[in-house]
Order: sequence, then C-alpha cells, then structure tokens
Amino acid sequence: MNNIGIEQILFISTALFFIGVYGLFTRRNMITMLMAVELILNSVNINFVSFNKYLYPERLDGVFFTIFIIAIAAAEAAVAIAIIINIYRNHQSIDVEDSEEMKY
Amino acid sequence: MFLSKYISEVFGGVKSLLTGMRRTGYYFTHHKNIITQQYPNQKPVLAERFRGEVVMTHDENNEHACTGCTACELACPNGTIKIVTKFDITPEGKKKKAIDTFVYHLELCTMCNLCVDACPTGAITMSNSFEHSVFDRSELTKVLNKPGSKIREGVE
Amino acid sequence: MLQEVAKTDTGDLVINVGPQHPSTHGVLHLVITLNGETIKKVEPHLGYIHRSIEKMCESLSYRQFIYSTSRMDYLSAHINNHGCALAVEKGLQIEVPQRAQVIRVLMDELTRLASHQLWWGALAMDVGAITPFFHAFRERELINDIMEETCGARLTMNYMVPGGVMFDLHPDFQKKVKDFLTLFKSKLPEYDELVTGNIIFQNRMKNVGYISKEDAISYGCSGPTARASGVSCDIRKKYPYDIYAQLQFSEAIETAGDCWGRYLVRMEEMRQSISIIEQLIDNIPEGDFVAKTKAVLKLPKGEFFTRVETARGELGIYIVSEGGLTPYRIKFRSPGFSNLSALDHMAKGQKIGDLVAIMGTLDLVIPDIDR
Amino acid sequence: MDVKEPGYQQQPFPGDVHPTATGGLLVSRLDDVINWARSNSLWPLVFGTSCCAIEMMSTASAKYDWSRFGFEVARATPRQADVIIIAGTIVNKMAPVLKRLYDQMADPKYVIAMGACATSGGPFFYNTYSVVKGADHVIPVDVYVAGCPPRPEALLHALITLQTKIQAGGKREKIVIEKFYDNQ
Amino acid sequence: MLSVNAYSIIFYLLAAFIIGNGVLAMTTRKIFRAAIFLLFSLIGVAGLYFWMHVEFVAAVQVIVYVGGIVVLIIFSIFLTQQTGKDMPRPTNTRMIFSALAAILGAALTYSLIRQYGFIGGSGDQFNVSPQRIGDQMLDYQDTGYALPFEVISILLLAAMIGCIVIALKSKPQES
Amino acid sequence: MGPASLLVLIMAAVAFSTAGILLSKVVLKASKNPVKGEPYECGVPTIGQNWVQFNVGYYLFALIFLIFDVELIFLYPWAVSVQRLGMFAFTEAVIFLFILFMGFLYAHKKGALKWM
Amino acid sequence: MEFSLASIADSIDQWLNAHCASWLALTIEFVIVGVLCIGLFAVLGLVLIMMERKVSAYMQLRLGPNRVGPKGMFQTVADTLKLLVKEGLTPAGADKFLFNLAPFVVMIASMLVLAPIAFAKDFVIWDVNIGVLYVSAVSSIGVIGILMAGWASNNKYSLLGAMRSGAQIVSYELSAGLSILTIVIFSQDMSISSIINSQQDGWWIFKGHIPVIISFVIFIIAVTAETNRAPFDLAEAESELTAGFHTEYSGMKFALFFLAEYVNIFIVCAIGATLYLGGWMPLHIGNWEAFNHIMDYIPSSVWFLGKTFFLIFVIMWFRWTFPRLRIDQLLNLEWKYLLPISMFNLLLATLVAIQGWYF
Amino acid sequence: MTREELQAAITNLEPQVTFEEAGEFLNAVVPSELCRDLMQALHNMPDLSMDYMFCLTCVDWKTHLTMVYHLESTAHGHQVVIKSQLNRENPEIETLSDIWRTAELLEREVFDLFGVRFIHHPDLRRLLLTDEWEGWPMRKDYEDPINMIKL
Ligand code: SF4
Ligand code: SF4
Ligand code: SF4
Repeated sequence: MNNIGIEQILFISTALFFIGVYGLFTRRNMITMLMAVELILNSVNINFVSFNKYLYPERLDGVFFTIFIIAIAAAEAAVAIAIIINIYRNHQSIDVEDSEEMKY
Repeated sequence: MFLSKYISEVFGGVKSLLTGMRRTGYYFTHHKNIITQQYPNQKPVLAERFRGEVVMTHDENNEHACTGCTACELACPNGTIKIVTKFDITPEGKKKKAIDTFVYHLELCTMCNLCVDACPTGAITMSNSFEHSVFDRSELTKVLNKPGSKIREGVE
Repeated sequence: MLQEVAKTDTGDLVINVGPQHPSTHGVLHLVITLNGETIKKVEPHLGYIHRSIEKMCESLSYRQFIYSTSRMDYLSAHINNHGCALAVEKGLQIEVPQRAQVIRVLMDELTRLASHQLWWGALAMDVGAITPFFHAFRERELINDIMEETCGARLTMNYMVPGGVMFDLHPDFQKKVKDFLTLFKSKLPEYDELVTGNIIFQNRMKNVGYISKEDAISYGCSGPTARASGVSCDIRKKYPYDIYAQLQFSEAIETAGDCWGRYLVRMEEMRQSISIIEQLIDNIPEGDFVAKTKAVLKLPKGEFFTRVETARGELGIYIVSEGGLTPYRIKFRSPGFSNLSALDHMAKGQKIGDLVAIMGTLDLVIPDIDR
Repeated sequence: MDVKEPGYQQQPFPGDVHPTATGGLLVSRLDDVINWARSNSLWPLVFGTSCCAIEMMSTASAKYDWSRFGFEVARATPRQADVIIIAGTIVNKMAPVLKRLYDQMADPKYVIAMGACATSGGPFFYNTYSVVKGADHVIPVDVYVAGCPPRPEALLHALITLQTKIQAGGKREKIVIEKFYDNQ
Repeated sequence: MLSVNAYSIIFYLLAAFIIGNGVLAMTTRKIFRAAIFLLFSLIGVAGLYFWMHVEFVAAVQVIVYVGGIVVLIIFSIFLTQQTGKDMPRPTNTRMIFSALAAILGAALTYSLIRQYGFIGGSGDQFNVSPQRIGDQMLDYQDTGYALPFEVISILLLAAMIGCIVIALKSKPQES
Repeated sequence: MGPASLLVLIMAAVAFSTAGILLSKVVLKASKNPVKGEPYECGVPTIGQNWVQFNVGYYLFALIFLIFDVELIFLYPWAVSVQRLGMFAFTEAVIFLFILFMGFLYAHKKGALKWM
Repeated sequence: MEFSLASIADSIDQWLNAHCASWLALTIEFVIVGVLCIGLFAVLGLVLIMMERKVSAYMQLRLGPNRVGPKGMFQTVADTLKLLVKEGLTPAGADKFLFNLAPFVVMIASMLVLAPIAFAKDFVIWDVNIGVLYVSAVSSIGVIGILMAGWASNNKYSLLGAMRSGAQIVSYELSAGLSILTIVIFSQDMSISSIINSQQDGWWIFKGHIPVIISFVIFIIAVTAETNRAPFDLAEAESELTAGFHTEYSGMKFALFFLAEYVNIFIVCAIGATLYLGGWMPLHIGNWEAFNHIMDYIPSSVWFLGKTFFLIFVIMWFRWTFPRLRIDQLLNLEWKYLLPISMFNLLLATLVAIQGWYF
Repeated sequence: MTREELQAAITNLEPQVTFEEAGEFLNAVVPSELCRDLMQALHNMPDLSMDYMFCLTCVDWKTHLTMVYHLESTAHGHQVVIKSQLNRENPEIETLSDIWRTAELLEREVFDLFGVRFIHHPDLRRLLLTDEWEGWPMRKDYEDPINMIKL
C-alpha cells in the first residue's frame, strides 16, 4: 500500500462533493437539500486543508479559510433553517415544488 | 438601577440556595440524626394496641371463650369472619351450641376492630403480628380455634 | 397534499399523564393537549379508583360504614370518620362527652398536620427536590407513632365511633404529643430553609395556576385551594362542630390565588394546627370517651348533612335515611372532586412543569375524588 | 407471560455443586449469581393506587428505608422496573391498565400484592360493583401481604420473602417464610 | 509513531466511513436517519482532520457541525416533518440521471486530478498549534486575519438578526 | 499516543456496549406479548400519532446558540494568544464581543429569548 | 516519588518493545488501553452510583444500601449484574436501528472524552494540543445520542424529554465554553498538560481570584446542566415526563445511558478539577519550597481523584437539595444570567491577565 | 336571610315551589322544567346570590329520582336545598354547568351513576366507569351478578 498523499484525500472530497450534488438533484425537501449543501461545503473544506497541509505546509491560510467557511456555513444554515421554518408555517410544506408560489 | 436590581437578584438567589445546601450539608455530616430502623435486624417497636390480625386467645388448657354467638360475624363490615357452629353434647346430656370452625379471612380483614368490640365474651383480640407475606393467598384464610380446643367453662 | 397536512396537523400534541404517573399522586388520568410545552387543555379522566363506596355503604350499618370512609381521603382518615360520626350523632341526637370531643379535635388536628407534612414533602418531590420528602416523613412518622399507640393503626384508624371514640387515650399520649410539638416547631424553620426560601421553588410557585376568587367559588373549591384565593371557607370557623367554637385560631387566608398562595396557606395551617393542639393538650377533660349508645343504631327517617373541614377542604356527608338499619343513600361531597374540576382552568396556558406544581398544591387524593 | 421459566426451576439450589461436567457446574454457579443479583436489586415500579401507596411511601422514607436492600431505585417506567408493588385497590377500569403495565415490563418481572385490596378486594369485596376481587385475577402475583394497610415492615417482609423466592430460583414450595418478629 | 500501514488502513476506514454515510444520508428515505447519517459523515470528516493532524479544525468541525448545525437540522425536522413517515421516492428517471451526472462528474474531476498529478510533500512539517492560529488571526498585517475576524462578527450579527426577524415573523398569527 | 487512540477508545466503547447488550439476549429467554412493543404512556394506549411535529420554541434557542457557538470557536485561538499580544488583541475582542452582544441584546429585546 | 502511574506505563512500554515486534507491542498497548478504559468505565459507574446513593441517604437521614455485601458495597454490583441479564426490549413501533444505536453513540461520546484527561502526572492517553476544545467538542456528540434515543423510541415523553435536553445542553455549552476560555486566557494554552503545568505555583482558582472564581461558579452550574443533573434534570423529570428520553429503554441499553451519565459527571468534574484546581498538581503555594515539597509526597493520582470527587460531591449535593427548574426558567437562567455574566467576566479576565494582576 | 325570608323570596321567584318542613336546611321542591330558571335567579339575584354549590346529587326513590342541589351564598351565608323530581324511565333535566362551573363534573357523575340526562351539558359522558359499562349502578334495582357479590 502506498503512503497516503493528497490524491487520495482529494478523491474523498470529490466523492463527497458529487454525493452532495446527487442529493441536491434528487431531493425535493428543503431540509435534505440543505444537508446536501453541507456535504458539498465539507468537501471544499477538505480540499483547503489538504492543499494547505501537503502543498504549502509552512502557511496556515487553508486552515483559516476552512474555519471561516465553517463559520459562514453555520450562519447560512441558521438563516436557511429560519427561512425553511417560516415557509413551512405559511405553506404547511417544505417541498420545493409546493412552494413555488412563494411570496418572499 | 437596573444593574443593581439584577445583581441583588443574583446574590439573593445564590444565598437562598446556599441556605438549603447548608441544611442538607448539616445532615450529611451529622449522622446521629439518622432515624432508620433496620427492620429484620432490629426488632420493630410496636404499640400494644397495634392491630395486625385477629386472634382467638387460648389458654394453656387449649380453651377459648367463644360461644359461637356470631356477634362478630354480624359486626364485621366485610364478611371476614365465618363461623360454623356445631352442637356439643354437654356432660349433662344437653345439646349446646359451640363453634366448629371459626374461619377468618385475613386477606379480607381491614383491622377495623369492630368484631373485637362486638364480642360479648372477649374471645377474640387483635394481635400485633404483621408479617403476613405468603406465596399463595389461600394460606391467608385461617381457622382461629385451635384443633381440639374447647370452650372455657363458665363462659356464656 | 397541502390541505391534507394543514388539516391533520395543528402542531398540538395530546399526551396522557396518568393513570400510572408519579406526579398524579395515584391514578388520576389527565389527557393533556399541548402546544409545544404549553398546556392548551387538561381533561381529567376519573374512575381509576372508583370503589363504589357510596353503594357499599347502602348495605352497611351505621356503625360499620364509618370504616370505609377512612379509605376515601386516607390522609384525613380521622376527619372523615369524624364527619360520619357527627352525621350519625346528628340523626340520633347523641350528646358526645366533652372528653371525646376534645380527643376528636386533637386527632383531627394531628391528622391535618400529618397530611400537610406529606403534602409538603410530596410537593417538593414533584418539583424535583427529593430530600424534603424524607424530612417530612421524619415528622410524619412521629405522628403515626402517636396514632398507632392510641388508635391502633397508622393510616386507616377507624377510631371515631358514633358517640365518641373507640378507645381512651393512651397514657403516654400527652407527653408524646408535647414532645412531637417541640420537635416539630424546631423543624419548621428547616422547612423554610429547604423549600420555602429557595429561589427556584419560589419561582416555580409564583404566578402559576392562578384562580380568582369568583372562579374558585364557582368551581366549588374549598379548603386551602379556595382560601388562597381569598375565600373565607373554613368550616371549622363558619359552622363549628364539636369544640371548635371555643378554640382560638385564625383562618389562613391569602389573596394571591396562585400556587405560592396555596403553599403559604397550608404552611400557615400547620402553625394554626399546632396552636390548636397546644390549647387542648393540657386541658383534656376527664370523663367518658364514648357516650352510651344502643348496640344497633337506627337513624330516623330524614336527611342529614354534615360538613367538616378535612385537610383538603370541605367534606360533606349527606345521609338519607328511611329509618332502617342501613342508610338509604349516602353521598360524600368530597373536596378534591371540586378542586380538581378547577385544574383545567388553572393549568391553561402554563407549562407542563407547572401542571405538576399545580397538582401538587391542589393536594389531590384520588380515592377521595373517585370514592 | 410466565415469569418463572422452566429452565430456572431445574437449576440446583444455591450451594449444590454438580459433580458432573464442568459446564454444568459453571452454569449452576452463574445461575446462583444471577439470582443473587436479581434478588438484591429489585427496582420497584412507582405504582400505588390508594391508601396502601402511602404506606409504600413510608417504606421508602427514612425510618424504614427500603434502600438498605437496594429497592430504592423506584422507576417511573415499567421498562426499567423489576417488581410491581400493587399498593391499593384495583378497580375494573384500572385492571386493563395494570395488565398493560405488567405486559410492558421487561423480563424478569415480579409482582407483590400489597394490602387486602390487592390480595382479595379486601374491604370492597362485598356489595361493590367496580372492584376487582384480587389483583391475581389480572396478573400473576408472586407474594401477597395482608393488612389494611400493611405496615411498612410488613412490606419489607414481603420484599424479603420475594428475595428468598428469587434466590431459590422460583421454587416457592421449598422455601420457608422467615419471620423476624414475634409478639410474645 | 504508527507504522505506515496502519496509517493508511485508518485512512481507508475513514474514507469508507465518510463516503458510505454520505451516500446513505443522501439516499435514505427516512429524514431523521438522513440527518444522523449526515452527522456520521461529518464526524468522519472531523476524523480525517484529526488524521491529518489539524486538530483545531477537527474540533471546530465537530463543535459547529455536530453540536450546532445537525442539532438545528434535527430540531427543524421535528418542527416541520411527519418524521415517522418516509419521504416520497424521487422518480426513477430523476434518480438515474442524477446518479449518472454525479458519477460522471466525479469521474471527470478525478481524472483531471490524476492528470494534474499534485506533487505534495508528506505534510510532516505541517504544524498547526493553536498559538500559531491565534497569532495569525489577531495579526493585522498583510498575512493576518484580524479584519476577517472582526468582519465575521458582523456577519454573525447579521445572521442572528436575520434569523430572528424571519423566525418571529409568523409568530403572532399562531398564538 | 496519537489520534489512533480515538479509534481504540471507540472500539472499547463498542465492545463494552455490545457485550453488555448481547449477554442478556444469551442468558434470558424473554417472554413475548403483543402489548410489550407498544409505547408506554402511563399505562393507557396512546392517543394519536407519536411522531408528531412539534411546535416548540426550542429551535430559536438553537439558532441563536449556533451563532454564539461560532463566536466561541473564534475566541479559542484568541484566548491562547491574547495575553502575549496584549492590549491590541484585547480591543479586537472587545469589538468582536460588543458586536455580538448587540445581537444578543437585539434578540433579547425582540423576545426571541423568551419562551414561546 | 518512586511510585507513579507514568513510570509503570513507561516500563510496560519498554518491556513490550524489547520483547516483541513494534507493531505487536503497539497492538498490545492498544488492547491494554482499551481494557483499562472499559475497566475505568465500569468502576467509575459502580463507585459513583454507590456514592450517589450513600450521599443521598445521609442527606435524607437514612442509611442507604447496607445489606448487600459488607456495608452494602456490592449493591451496585448486584444492580449491574441484574441489568446485564435483564431483557433489553425494543418497542415494536420504534426505529429499531436508531433505537439500538443511540446508547452506543452516548457511550462512544463519553469514552472519547477520556482521551485527553490527565489522570496522574504524565498519565494521559492522548495529550492533544487543543485539549479543552477537544473535550467540549466531543462531549457535544452526546446530545445527538439523546436526541436519537428520544426520537427513535416512538414515544411522546421521550421526544419531549429529548427536545428539552437538546435545547438545554446546547445552551449551557456556551457558558461552559466561556468559562473554560477564562482559564485558557490565563494559561495561554489549550492542552491539558500545559494548563496543569501553568498551575505549578498555585491553582488558578487562587491565582486568578475574582474572574476565575466567577467562571468557576458558572462552570459548575453549566456542567451540572450539561450532564442533565438536578436541578436541571428536565430531560428525565420523573414527575413530568416519567423517565424522559430513556422511557422506553430497559436492561443494558438503559444501563448504558445511566453509566454514560455518571461517567460524564466524572469527566466534567475532572475537567473542572484540571482547569481550576490544578488537576494532578499538588497544592503548591508560590515558592514555599518546604510546603510544596511535602505536598509532592502525595501521589499525583490521589490529588487528581480527590479534587474530582470533591467536585462530584458538590454536584450531588446540588441534586439532593434543590428543586428542579422549569424549562423556561432554565433557559432564562442561561440566556439572561449566565451568558451575559460570563461574557463580561471573560473581558474582565482578559484585562486581569494582560495587566498581570494575578498572582 | 332567615329561613322564612328565604322561603318567601323563593316563592316570590317561582310560585310553584313547594317546601318540605323537616331538615336542617330549607328544602324547596321545584318541578324539573322550572329548575333551571329558578337556579339562574337564585344565582343572579344580588340579595340571594347563591354562588356556591356545595353538593349536587341524586337519590333513587324506586318510584322516581330526585335531584338534590345544596346551595350556599358566600356573601350572605344562607343555604338552601333545591330538589327536583324526575321520572325514572327517562330522567332529564337542564344542566346547570354554566351557572356553577363545579356542576359540570358533578352532573357527569350523576349521569354516570344514575343515568340522569342533563340537557345542554357540554360533555355528557361516563365519568367514573368505563365507557362500555351498562346500567346505572347507584340505582336501587341495579344488579350485576359478576362484579357484585352480595354479603
Ligand atoms: S368470637 Fe365472640 S362474638 Fe364471635 S362468635 Fe365467639 S363469642 Fe361470639
Ligand atoms: S377487624 Fe374488622 S374486618 Fe377484621 S374481622 Fe374484625 S370486624 Fe372484620
Ligand atoms: S388494603 Fe386497605 S389500606 Fe390498602 S388500599 Fe385497600 S383499603 Fe386501602
């Protein structure tokens, strides 16, 4: 077995990214779509960290980017869920197709 | 103003909590306050009036004072006592009513003392015994008159 | 699909509390409609301990039926028995000896103390403090010992009989009661330290389960529940029976109407009971402890209604007699029944946690409600 | 339904050593250990319907303190309880509830009928239209204790009796109920 | 200190864990389970960070994702879903096309990565101590992140206000 | 030991729990009855569905928590360095916390922190 | 100090490496660590539950378990054995997979937190450089286990209880985190070992005076809430929700929750002892050499356990004294009192640290 | 108010009321159709203001049923008993649950045990017994060979 390098890690992140994309395509429910988005963001984070670690080990910018992305993801998730719940309250459904006539 | 109220609230609350903790802490450290009676090891102290079950007193000659008048059976509010009478032949050849079996359903008894109150001859009393655990409830149905017991002379 | 979901889901949650639930103090079954944690409706379902005592009493003689009433409100067993004895005496117009009256009142007040102690511990346990429960039982056991010594039982005494009491006082009675009183008075401040003063407890009680004076009357509340709303309804004051008329004590009244008010009323009642016992314990008159009665009691034709104040409120005993050996109809107006009917009113808009506090301060005894 | 699995009844009484295969020896010992554990860790279900429940509470209270035997872990849910102490009258409306509670308990489970009502209907045996005449019409009862209400020591005695029964692997016939109090 | 083999075995375990749970999260029809699988996948990612010795990021990942976002998602599931019911199945065509698109995309990207052939170091000299992160974060020179640090607080403020405004909007009509 | 110890710990936990749960399956033959599997609700059958949705104000707390949680993770590296970097880092944090505190006050004022 | 756990561990390590291949040695070491952790778990559970029973008994004027084994010491052993052989039923309507997974999640979470805890001098499984952050991160996994258990049980009480405890745990994590930060500021590092080493000349609770004491109080309150202990035990509020999120759990599955709860208490108290009371560090006062020297004679593990058990006792003391809060009061306490206070306290601590106003 | 005044006031309100002589309270017997109006008046009249219903029950006289209401005024302290006779086959009477809130549960209890139907009662169901129960157990002729063991 080879030593694990950046390529293997990138494989994980690619796979994770496309799993997320698949979920985004197939799911019609806002919450599950949000989950898919989280997966995609995670794959990006993995990339940042691994690039940082294997390509530019003397710097920390990848790590910082990851941290900021996580923070922003949290903010995004919070707002998204607030919106989802609000939509649910108005429409009694969070199926994206049901809420096309959304008034926001 | 708001701040001082806020702070005094916090301190008042904490103080009230500490008072409670002092009390429990006191008991935690002062073991002489423990009041546990260790039942099977220590004998419980029961009041002599404590009503644990109805017994019929028998003297050393295996004699009791029950005439079979069924006053207790009538007084009992929930049919705990069933008296089966028979006729004894007295030495004089007369027939005399006496108890055959004095059936006492301990599982029904409410320890209300009405039967003891009603008994004209004081044949039955309440005893202190309370350990009535059994595996089979039929064991709780008791016959109070001992086998072979007779009515004491002179009791009417 | 849209409409379907909208119809089926109002966001309400219906849950059962009881009949087997630690906070219902027995087998009360409440069906609670919740919105989130907020109570929208409480619907009591009764009858899980309906023992048909009223029907049973119709076939018991006037001496016998009294025992079954100690099983109704078993925490006020003496007071229930007292009420029944009073009803029979009213019918037969028996004069109860002074000594018996004093003994009865002493026993009543001791029972009230024991009942309130249990309530105090159980309330504290309901709101989550377990230790006070054990401290309350420490004092309660002393009362139980006194009862056991004189009446022969710890809980369901059947001590009061028509015309007086069943046994005379035990010789140690006075001493034991005095010992108990000194001890209890020294422990009352501990109750305050542990529970009354506790900020968490106060916050759990204040502004919870409010009922106004008018509503309390309309719901037929009595006892501490009503007195916490400012209704003066102590039967011992209003329609004194036995020697209550000659006693000095004050009726504990609060106006808050919430759980805290009910808490304070009961705490004050404990102090009042202590003072009543203190007034009587040294002045027990000599004499008979029971009036001479016939072996078989027959009430004249008519209706007899007595009201006594149990630890929970007003107990009414309504006897209809046809002149026979047994009552023709007996109805027990139980305090808990009416107090319970106000539960929905009190709990609306409160949290589930409050429901426990409200039930705790109502001090329900379910067999008293179901009979 | 049956609490007492036949497998257990065939196990030797504690102290007996099987001279046969080692497996047999081990199993019998394990069984004793299990019975010992079960008998010493009877967690009651908080189940009280009426007056007797107050005496049950007294048993838990400081003076009698059933925690000495390890019974104090009263569980509010039948899933975690081992013994259901029927403290009080069971009426017709309550009977299905009791049955359901018992059914929902996890094995092994034991039942103590406390007081006259639970053993036989007690004070409400005659002339009542709504009382179940003994809890054993509803669920199997292991130990009955008479009294109205039984005093806390009596309940403790019932628990000790139940312990001896469990330790004997359910063979009640062989067990002598030990009495600790004699009033003479 | 671990031998090379064990090191890579752990990596493959982690990879399988992450991807497996990710796939389950996106395909299960029970929404609550989806959230739990997502959670495991995210924990796996955190494990990967631990494996890469970027402990700080791993901890942040766990705190924010596991302790925060997933809990929030679970709460919103409780709030909006008949959680006992299964979610409707997506139509077969959509499923097949999405799967095809995803697989093709993944294959393409991965082949590109292979072509590019990153020549990474072993990453051994990589050191991310909290002190280093702290110093650089509070640094206001060019390489520092002092400004983003402050800006993120404004972002969070905005997010919080946004949430509250949105969430409280429909409150009165309910009660 | 490095992060591999986490794996060891996980395996230990899993082994422990599995062993415990399986033991009862081996030793005890449990009785079966149809009621046993039903949800326990104080001894009476449940009313309505159990997996209902839940209209609770919990989620608002979770929202605000999330924001503060993120704040917290930024404070960790700050806390490590602040004493060395001195007053400047302190002011940075004061600004940071102040901005968030504003949000907190806003939430408080809007009643988002009040129980619904 | 000849006797120390660290030296034993070292000698085992050396012996193993001398006698077998390195991978084998490593595997054996891992197995030893695993077994030790399981043992620790079990022993902690037994001891803490016994302690809880005895503490409650004495506060309630009773004796507590005293009949099983000498002085009742085997009571919890009997309980554990009984739970082991009790049926662990799964409700028919439950989501079986998640229902059975939940105890594992809770167990794993509390097991993982053991890694960075220093039980004695140099005796720690993994001294991760983000120590305390790691602890608060991993312990937040536990809440997912509770939510899972509550949801999967298909029971309303469980669901309510789980929601409650979810909201409660996440809320109180904030003030727990903020009070941990106070110590991080003073010790300038997050790893447990350097935090302990920074208390060489005195524990932070003495050195850091006012801000540290405030944060200590907040920490204790917050962790009490986080471990779902009374007065914050709303999740399993007996009188309201029967048994909360584990209403449907029985037998060993329930025991795992129970065990994890107690181990969590141990862990948070260990963290508290580490942060504020110096972990295994003996009581040192400035540079009183003689005094410090005497204190060093007590083994470090004794110091650590002593402090931890003291904190555990305090938390038990809370439980047996206070009534429970209502859910809105509970959240109020966090959001209106603890959070603002700890935020200001954090700034105060920073000021004190920067200006060097501590000892 | 004294007993006489009370009697006069009630007669004034409803001339069809008859009074029973015996008993410690004033016993007024009113036809069941008029009961509700009389009660409403008793509750609302300021000088009567019977705001406290301390007992509500029913008695089976084998030939007919009698509803018995015990009322008291917390303001004035006087009490009165109102009775109303119902036939046994089809006992019906107007509900009082909107006048006295306590009557709601008490009437349910009477319905449960005696089978008296309260018209316009908001929620007339069995209270103490199971919903499937047959018969009205507190009636004198109630027989239940299974549950009831006669002594
Ligand atoms: S015990 Fe007494 S009352 Fe009963 S039958 Fe015998 S003599 Fe008569
Ligand atoms: S004590 Fe009461 S219940 Fe028992 S037999 Fe005597 S009269 Fe009957
Ligand atoms: S046996 Fe007696 S004390 Fe026990 S429940 Fe029945 S009536 Fe009450």
